[in-house]
Amino acid sequence: MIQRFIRTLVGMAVATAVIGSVSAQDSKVADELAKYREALADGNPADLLEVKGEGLWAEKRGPKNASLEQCDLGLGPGKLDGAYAQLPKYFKDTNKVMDVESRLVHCMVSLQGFKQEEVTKQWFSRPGKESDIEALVTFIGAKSNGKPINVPATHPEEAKMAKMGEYIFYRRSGPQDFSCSICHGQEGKRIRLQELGNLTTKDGAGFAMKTWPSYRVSQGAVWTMQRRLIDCMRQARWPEPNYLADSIIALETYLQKTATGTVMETPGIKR
Amino acid sequence: MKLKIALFGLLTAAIAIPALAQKAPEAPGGKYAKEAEQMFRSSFRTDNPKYWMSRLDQDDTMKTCGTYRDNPPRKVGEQIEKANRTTIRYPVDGKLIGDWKEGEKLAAVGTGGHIGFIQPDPAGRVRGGNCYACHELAKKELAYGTIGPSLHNFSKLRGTSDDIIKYAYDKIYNSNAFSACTNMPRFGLLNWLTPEQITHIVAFLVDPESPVNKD
Amino acid sequence: MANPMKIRAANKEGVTEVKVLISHEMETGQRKDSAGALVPGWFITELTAKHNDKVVLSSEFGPSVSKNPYLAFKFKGGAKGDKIVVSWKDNKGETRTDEAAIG
Amino acid sequence: MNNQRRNVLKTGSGAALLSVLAAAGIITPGMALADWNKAAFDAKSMADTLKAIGAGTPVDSKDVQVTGPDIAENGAVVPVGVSSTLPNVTMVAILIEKNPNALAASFTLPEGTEASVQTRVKMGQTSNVYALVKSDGKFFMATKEIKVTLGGCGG
Repeated sequence: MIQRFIRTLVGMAVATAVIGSVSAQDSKVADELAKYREALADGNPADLLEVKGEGLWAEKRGPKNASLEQCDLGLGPGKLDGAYAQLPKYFKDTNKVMDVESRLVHCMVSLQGFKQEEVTKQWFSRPGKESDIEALVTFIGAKSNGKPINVPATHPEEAKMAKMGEYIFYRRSGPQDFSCSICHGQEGKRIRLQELGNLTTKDGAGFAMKTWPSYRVSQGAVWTMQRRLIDCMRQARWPEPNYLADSIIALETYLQKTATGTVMETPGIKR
Repeated sequence: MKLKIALFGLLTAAIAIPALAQKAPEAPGGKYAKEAEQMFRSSFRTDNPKYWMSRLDQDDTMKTCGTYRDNPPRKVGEQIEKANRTTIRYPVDGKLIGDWKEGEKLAAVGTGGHIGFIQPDPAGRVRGGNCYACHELAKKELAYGTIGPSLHNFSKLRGTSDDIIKYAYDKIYNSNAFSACTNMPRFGLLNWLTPEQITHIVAFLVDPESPVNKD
Repeated sequence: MANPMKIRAANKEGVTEVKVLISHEMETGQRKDSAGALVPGWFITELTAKHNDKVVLSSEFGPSVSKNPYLAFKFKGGAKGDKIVVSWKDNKGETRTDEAAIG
Repeated sequence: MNNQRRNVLKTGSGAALLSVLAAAGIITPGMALADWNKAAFDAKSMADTLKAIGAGTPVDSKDVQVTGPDIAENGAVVPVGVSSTLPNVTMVAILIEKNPNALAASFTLPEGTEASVQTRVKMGQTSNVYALVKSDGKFFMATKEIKVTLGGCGG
């Protein structure tokens, strides 16, 4: 916990340095912003959800009255430490490249006997309506805290997904000419006061990917990577891709591959 | 003033030159680009309204920019700019400078135009220019982005000539008429802002009374 | 049922610092839902912290305390292993009590 | 909270009404907000809030501090606190001038509890934030402006 906090601080110091202040006013803003983020880091509400997810993981649920403890997230049944950091990856049993969420849902369906549409209905929380998936992914993510992201995408299917993710990253459309790349394809920029990593580099993609799942204070909820990316597309004023859509998994594969080697610091907390 | 525009053009060209030196990288997606497009298109609900799905359509500029990772060779860039220059439309009364106070509001608004089921904008919500997301404008707004250049003191530095006013209008209406594959949206061409709204933002930039040009 | 709180309590040179994270919606009663209807207020009104059996803090919250409230305070005394008990009550009458040992 | 109860709480006040409500089963005794200072939390302006707390006109004091950053990256979560070096502090409170209801939270501090409390509040917009402190039975106050900034994609 304390280590995580210190790492966050160091990360912020780096981020602040990157902004490069041009005036006294700007540097004061950067200082106060760093203080703000520091204050939030000590007391991340995502920790509450992590505890809940841990309970849900072990609880016998669903028509088959089974826990998720035998779920194979890529390292073998029940092996959670570092599992999040090596996803998405190709799974032989489904013959698909799957991310943490599609794999988790697969386990809830195959091990616990839930129906997919039932279990994904509340894939993200709304005020007063909690999401099991959110809690479980927060828990699974935290089990990779301190582990390096490791998605080399060497399997041909993984390599293909990463390439398709790259295509989507640069694809422009919509009433604002947006693509992922216009905001996340260059160094040292920010939108309003939020730093934008260059997601085409290891450092940039790493800085972005290592803190997810993350508590979003503006939303009062933990966001998973699916939620993050689907919302990017909403912000681009596109329609929303379906939850667990291949195009989202492709983007994740592209980003995790680029970020490979970066040490996870999750759950994060962000604006 | 014309000189300044010319200088600006030269500068843009100078920035673009290093791109010429290197070999153009592979188009994103490589041999899977076509398959990726199909996969992307099939990621959406089939019962989405047509006008939602039309937002995934790409015109030539979008397609070409994506292919070149927003960094097209100069020749391709020139073609894009030429094609986009012909699209600019002006208000019926021909007046390119509106009310800076209206422009100030539009510059700050980042909402509007969101569709979908998760967090759509309520009907009738104003679509702003969201200028502050990328540009520094009035000094009093601390939360400005740096994706685009600072526009603080826009007309203090550039003057208030007709050329400057027209340049500001044209650039907002269709940014790609000046620099192909820029990050800046083509606000007028894509009907995000009306010509009248653009004149308000022009006023926010150019009017000596606007906070952009104070302190 | 409400989710558990996260309570951290650490003693340093005779002063115990307590940090509490609470899972609660803290709905203001002034927000409208997507259909335009006012969402009823739902927020914690009172919170009490005890060291062993002695009250060390009693608080009253309004709806402008943030969702998933955070609270930190310090009191003199308290030793490693002593019990800190935190209870809250919201405007719907729901309550929750959790405890932690001073570390 | 159902609308019925919401409405009665809005319009009604006083112990008599509460006991009627309790008798009618609308509220149970355990949830009657006996201690919660409804008048103070319902007050809109700074002056009305201070009056409802019984603080009158607090004296500005440099021994009282609003703690926390000057800038909030998002208004939904703004870390703020109160700290004071005044003696015998028995109560502290956080007030936000431009919120619909100024009072955010108040804390009663028994002997032995330090005059240093941190929490997180919502702020609708940039506003003066006040720290109110009761020391030796008298009220003191400090203020600072906290700027609430908008985020990138704008919602």
